[in-house]
This record gives sequence, C-alpha cells and structure tokens, in this order.
Amino acid sequence: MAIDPVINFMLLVFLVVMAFTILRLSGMLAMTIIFGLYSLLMAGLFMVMDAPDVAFTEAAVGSGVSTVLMLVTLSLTKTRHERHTRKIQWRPLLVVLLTGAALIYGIHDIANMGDTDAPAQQHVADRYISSGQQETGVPNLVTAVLASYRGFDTLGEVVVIFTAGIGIMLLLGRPCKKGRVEDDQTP
Amino acid sequence: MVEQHLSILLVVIPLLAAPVTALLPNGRLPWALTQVVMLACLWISLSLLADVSSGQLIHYELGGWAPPWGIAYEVDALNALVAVIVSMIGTLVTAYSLRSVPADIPLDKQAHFYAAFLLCFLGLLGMSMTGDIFNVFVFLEISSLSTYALVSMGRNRQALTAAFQYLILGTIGATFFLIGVGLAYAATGTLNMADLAVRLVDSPHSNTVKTALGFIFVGMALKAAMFPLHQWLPRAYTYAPVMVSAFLAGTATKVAIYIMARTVFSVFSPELALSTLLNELLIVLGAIGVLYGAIQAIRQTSVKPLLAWSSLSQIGYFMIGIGLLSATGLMATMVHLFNHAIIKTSLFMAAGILLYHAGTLHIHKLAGLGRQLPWTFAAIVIAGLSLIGVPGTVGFISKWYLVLAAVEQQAWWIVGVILLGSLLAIVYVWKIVETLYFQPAQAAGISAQSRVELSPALIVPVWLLAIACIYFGLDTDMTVGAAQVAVQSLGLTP
Amino acid sequence: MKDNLILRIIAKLLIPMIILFALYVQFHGDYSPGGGFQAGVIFSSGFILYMLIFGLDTAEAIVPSGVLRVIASLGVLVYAGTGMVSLFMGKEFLNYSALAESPTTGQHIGIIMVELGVGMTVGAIMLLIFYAFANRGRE
Amino acid sequence: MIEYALTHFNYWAVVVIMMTGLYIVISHTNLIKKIAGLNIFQTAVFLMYISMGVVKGGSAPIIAEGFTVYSNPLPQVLMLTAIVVGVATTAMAFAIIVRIKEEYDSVEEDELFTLDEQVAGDAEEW
Repeated sequence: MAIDPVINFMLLVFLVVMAFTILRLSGMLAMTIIFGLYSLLMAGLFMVMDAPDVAFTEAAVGSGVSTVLMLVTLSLTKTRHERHTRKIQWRPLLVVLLTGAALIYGIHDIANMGDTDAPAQQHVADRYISSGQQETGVPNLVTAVLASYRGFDTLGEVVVIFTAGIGIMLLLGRPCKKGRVEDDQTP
Repeated sequence: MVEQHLSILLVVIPLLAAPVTALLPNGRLPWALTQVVMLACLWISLSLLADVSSGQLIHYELGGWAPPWGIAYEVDALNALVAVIVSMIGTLVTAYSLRSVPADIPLDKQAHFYAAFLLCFLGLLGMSMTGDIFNVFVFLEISSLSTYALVSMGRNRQALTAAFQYLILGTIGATFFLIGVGLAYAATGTLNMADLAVRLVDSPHSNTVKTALGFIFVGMALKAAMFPLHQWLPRAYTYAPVMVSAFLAGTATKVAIYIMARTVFSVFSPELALSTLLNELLIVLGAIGVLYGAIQAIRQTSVKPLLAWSSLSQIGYFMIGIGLLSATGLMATMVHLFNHAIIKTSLFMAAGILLYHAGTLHIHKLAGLGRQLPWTFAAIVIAGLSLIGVPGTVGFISKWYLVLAAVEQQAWWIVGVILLGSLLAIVYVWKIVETLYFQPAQAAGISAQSRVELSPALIVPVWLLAIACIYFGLDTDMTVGAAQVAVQSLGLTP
Repeated sequence: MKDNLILRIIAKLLIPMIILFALYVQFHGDYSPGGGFQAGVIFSSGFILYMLIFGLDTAEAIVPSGVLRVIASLGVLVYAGTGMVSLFMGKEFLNYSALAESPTTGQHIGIIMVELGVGMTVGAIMLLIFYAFANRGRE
Repeated sequence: MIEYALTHFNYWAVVVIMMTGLYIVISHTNLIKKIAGLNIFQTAVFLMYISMGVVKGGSAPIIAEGFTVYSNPLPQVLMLTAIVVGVATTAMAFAIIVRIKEEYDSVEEDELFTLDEQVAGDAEEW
C-alpha cells in the first residue's frame, strides 16, 4: 500500500481547514465535535502513511478519550461559549509567525519525503527492518521496537500514564475536608 | 553483581517504589518508604560519583541492545554530580516533609502525594542519567506531570492557576524539545547522544541542524525558566506546598540547565552555538535575567515570591556560564548548580518554618520573629550570605569561577553585572534579615497562633544544608573536582 | 438512561464484543497493529459504556476503584518486574533474552509480559480517570 | 521545483497546523479551548515525525510475505509514546480546569487574573 499523493493532499487540506475552524468557532460543543473529527482524520492520514499502529492509537485516544474528556469537562464546567474577541492579537501572532518562519527555514533542506536514502531511513531504522524479526521473534516491527529495542521508553510511557492517574486522583479525589484557605501567603 | 547495575537501579528503585507507595495506607508508612528509597538513591549516586570522578565512564545498555539501536545510560562526572544534587535534596526534603506534609496536605491524599513526589524524583534522575535524547523527553514528562499535580496541592486556590499556567508553558516547552529532536533525527537518523555528536560533525551545518538546536534550546529554556520565558516560575514556587517549592527550587531547573549544557557541549558542538550566535543570546538574556530577577525580588512583600524571583536571578548566572562557551564558564555553571541547590532549598525550608510558626509569610508580619526562632534565623543568615556570595561560603566559590571565566574573555561588563547582581542580592537578603531581627515584634504576639511546634524534622535538614553552605565554601575538592573532571570528559581543557 | 430498554439491550450485546476485541488487540499485537496501550483504552471504553448506561454506582460495584488502583500499580510492577527478573538472571535490565533458553523465546515472553503490564495500567488508569470526573459531576 | 513542492508539502501543512494550534494556546483565554489548541499543536508534531518515516513504495512495518519495502518503524514508535504523553497531559489539564471552575467559578483566564489580583493586590506577579 504505497502512499497516494492525492488522498494525502486532500486530507492535509481538510486538516488545515479544521484547525482554522477550531480557531474560529466560539461554540464549545461544536468546537469539540470538530476536534474529534480532526483527530479521526489525522488517524486516517496516519493510516495512509503506512502507520497503522499510530493510526489505531490516535483514533482511540484523539477522537475517543480526549474528545470524551473534553465533553465531560464542558458539562462539569457548564461552558457553552467562550467569550470570543474577534480581534487579532498581535503579540501571539508575532510569536507564532517567528516560530513558523524558523520551522520553514529548518525544513527547507530536510530530506525529501519518501526518499529511501534519507538519513532517517538509513542508520538505526535499517537494522530494525532487516533483523528485527530474527532478533525478537515478532513480525510487527513497531511492537518489536516498542517493547524490546526501546523497551525502557515504553516503561517510561506507562509511568507517565500512571503519573497522570495519581495526579488526577490527587486533584479530583474525595473533596478536601480541610477546605482551602482564602489567602495567607500572598503578598 | 550489583555494582554494574547501579546506574539503572538509581532510576528503577524509585520507579518500583512509587506504585507501592500509592497503595500504602495514609500516614507515616508512605513517608517511611519514600525516605528509605531516597537514602538508597543518595548512596547509589554518591558511589557513582566516586566511580566516575577518576575520569572513567559508566556505560549501561538497557535491554542488552547496543546503542544507537537500544537506549543506553552514559554516566560521566557531569550527570553523576546532577544525580547527587537531586538525590541529596530529595533525601533532605523528605526528612523535612515528615512534619511539613501533615501541615500542608490532607491526610487522605498523603499516600498519593508521596507517590507523585517519588515520580517527580525518578523523572529528574532519569533525565540526568540517560544517553538517549528521546528518553530525555519521556522522563521530562514524568517529572513535569507529577510537578503539576504537586504544585496544585498548595493551600491557596492560586495554586491551581499556577499549576495550570505551568502545565501550558511546560507542555509547549516539551513539544518544542520534541520538534528539535525530530529535526535532529531527520538530519542524522539516530537518537543516541554520543552517536548524534559523531554524525553531526560529519554532516555540514544544515538549516535542519541549526533549527533543531534552536528548538531544543527554547524547549529547555522554558523548563529552566530562563528570562524571558520565566513567567511560570514565580507563581509555581510561591503557591506550591513548602516542601514542593524547596524540592523544585533545588532540582527541577538544575536538571533542565544540565540538559541544555549537555546538548550545547556534547551533542551539538560549541562551534555551532557560536555560528548561530546562541552564546551571545545566552549571555545577554542571562545578564538581563540576573538584574531583572533581583529587582523583582527586592519589590516583593512576601518571603516565598522573594525567594522565587531570586532563583530567577540566579538562573541568569547559569546562562552566562554556559554562554561563555569556555571550560571555566562551564565549571562555574556546574559548581553553581550544586551550590545554588543547597542555598535555595535551605532558604525555602527555613521559610516553611516561619510559615508554620507565624501562619503567614508577609514580610511585615514577620517582624521580630528571628528572635523567637534563633536557629531558623541563623540558618537564614548563613544561606543568605551564601546567596550574596560572601567569601567563606559556597556562593563565593561559584561567583569566583564565573568572574574568572568572564575575565578570561576580557568581558568586563559581565564582571560588572555579576557584582551588581550581588549588590542587589544584599538588598533583598537584608530586607528579610532586617525585619526578622531588627524590627520590634508585633504587639499581637505571633507565638500565640503558632500552628506547628518546632521539631527536629524541620530544623535539622535546614541546618544540614546551612552547614553544607559553609563546608563546601571552604573545602571545594568535591564540587570543583567533579566539575573539572566533567569539563575534561566533554573534551574541554580548563 | 437506566430505563431505556433499547440502550440497555444494545449495550449488553456490545460490551462483551468490545472486551473480546480488547483481548484480541492485547494478545495479537505481535502480529498485527495494536498492543497493550490500545487494548487498555478499548477495554476501559467498554466499561465506560456500561457506566454511561447503568450508572456510576452499578459500575463501581462491579469494579471498585480500590481494585483498579491495585491493578494500575501492578501493571507498572509487572513491567518493571520483568526487567528486574532479567537483571537477576545476570543480564541487563529489560534484556528479555535472559528469560528463556533461546534468546528469541525469551524475547517473545518478555514482550508479552510487558505488553500485559501496559494494558493493565492503561485500562485501570483510564477507568479511574473517568470515575474521578464522574464523581465530581454528582456533587 | 514541483518535485520539491510535492515532497515538502506535508511539512508545510504541518507548520501551518502547528502554528494554528500554538496561536490558539497563547491567544485564547478560555482554558478548555487552550487545551484543544495544545492538542492540535501536538498532533501536528506527530504528523511531522510520521512524514519523516514514510518510504516510497513501502508498506506498514509488519513483516509479511510478498513485501520487501517497509516504512520506518522508529518514528511510529516514538509517536506512540508521544500520543500517550499527550493524552496524559490533556487529562491532567482537564482535572485542573474542573477544580479551577469549582474554586473560581470561571474558566476564562483574564477573569481568573482579576480574581487573583483582587486577593493579591499585586499585578506584577502574574
């Protein structure tokens, strides 16, 4: 399944349009729905780019967990609209334009997409593809790299999720009996 | 058998302890386990430092895969020193938290609180030990996420907004770091730091590599709260629980600065930094940060924000030290990492004692408290003198090396900035000392409302660090020695 | 939504299939896309569906949050423990080749073990997060 | 030139999406919207990595008979980790937002500033 340039192009254009829509929409519910759709399209694009594992995860997490969490938060905070100022804010715009310019400068001489001679395809990745299956006995190379070659990263990833769980139980666990003090150390 | 695994055990022991701690019943038990783990980590990191001080390197291949295919731990004197800082501060803060946490955190959350504390601790250690640049990102996020939770546990509601602001800026920083790593990977095809260094020398300095350095640098600058990306720091340090402020002030920014030094000196080359004018930027922003932080510190009317802004001023010195791109400059930065961790942690812990005693940290409400709490006051004076850089204290040693580095390059205006920064430090330290000791105690009588009895668990860690301020100011073998070996192992000659 | 018959029946049909799919994704991740993380998310989404239809109390009666905390912690311990076992067998941390006679078998055992750890932690934590949010909504 | 445009179009789109996300984060005051922006910013980075790993004529990196060219598994592995980190951050952020709403009764950043200032009386500090 080689990457289809037309589908790729269409999906990218859609993604850009959706990102702008999320920027402009001030109704929070609509924004959340578009956000879920954005993630789903992103997952589709990953699929087109031969990354089924990432697509799977993005679909489950981006358009699943994140969107549902956003909906729950909207209902808990009773937020329907953001107070939207239509004015362009110049300072954030300047920061964004500078960062974007730096990135455009940086990707100017990045290797062509799909190039088999690109440095990214050569050095480390080459061994994973050529001997990953013999060395780990697992045909899904993503699983092989994830769980064995870079198993320590994945241990870190599990700990990240665990940390989030601990943090959320600290924040939203049974309500504090003590009650918060209004002010005693502010200047 | 154990010796060869020490470098990984340093991270895995707290990693195994954190989920166990989360399951323990609330009360003393989670604290006890945390303390045991911290002591074990302190012992491991000290023995690692002893091993690498002779100049040898410790190399550990995780999963048995040789780098660059697998992740490797590479320990030299630079990261061993950082690991010692983190585990030493962690040990003392845990001892302090025996009395501090019951005063700040509701009982039903203490087990999870200690688990989050251990996670933050192991994240920082993981960042400092690893030789793989993507692994840095993973452990950076472990420490960041737990820090957001820890900061939000502060007793004022402002702790929540402070944690949220930190979360936004911290995540932007981490994502910038990730973009930089991606660009570096696109240019070289590797993620191992040593391998990256080799391949970056081969490849001509392309746009991609320069941008990679820029994004990694900005990402870490956000984490290190470098001026002008410092907005999160004063609020986070002010509103976090006392032991969290003390721990973060001693460790979190230090590790970010270590990563910055590591990327500038041993992944990318100092020449690349020169050609992109990164060094000029570091020095100028560092100098502005030193003065701006100090002036803001003077304007504060409460102890914790004053200390937080003073941290910001000190971060400027690290930036100048790295920006000079010389062996002496890097040595000054490393010595100052250790010294400032000692100083700031002892000051925050001492401020905690004032808070528990008086119930407030408004400076004008603390008048005369120094005479009621002579031990705390004496420790504040010692640490304050170190902060200023009085000879005989640790602060003097690091400023001395920084001045030497500036003089080496004939950069006289930097010497001026360092002296001016010290003068401003005198002003804000004096502001605390004067109120605490020389102003008459308020008629209301603060002792009547004291909340927590002074206990050895609070005052002993403060005094251990105060003694360290003097000891390492007189005997510089360990800190300067380790810094020298580290600088040599990076290929610079002092 | 407790009284809606159609929802209840469809949920009762769907939930076993979701959980079956999660198990497939968990244990077939070596050969096809998927693995512990995706399985954990799918597994928790099955229970979240149950929670939405039959209410938080019923869900918490079946899977109490105390049990979930133990599972979440155990997941991390299973992962790190696999690493420790290979360390005690005389190889490096997480070197699964130490787990069996032939290195490839060892690798395979190790990968299944760590994926199991990932699945346990992710599934349990996702559910705990939703419990925490849902509990806030009731107050 | 067309060759260059075709092989770099993905990266240009990535930059546009990324910067839209970043702009939402730093310019909007609604905290939930900020998190949506943060997610867009992060997913654009995922797209950048995955684009790097694409190989012309390749297939998904699962070894099977009949295929010889596979796309690069390494960026995919890295992004799996990054996606997990992203959802952990998002969940954490929403938990903080829920608590902020309970304490301040607002999720608009500028209102929170004013509420904090009323207590603190010190505008400089934020």
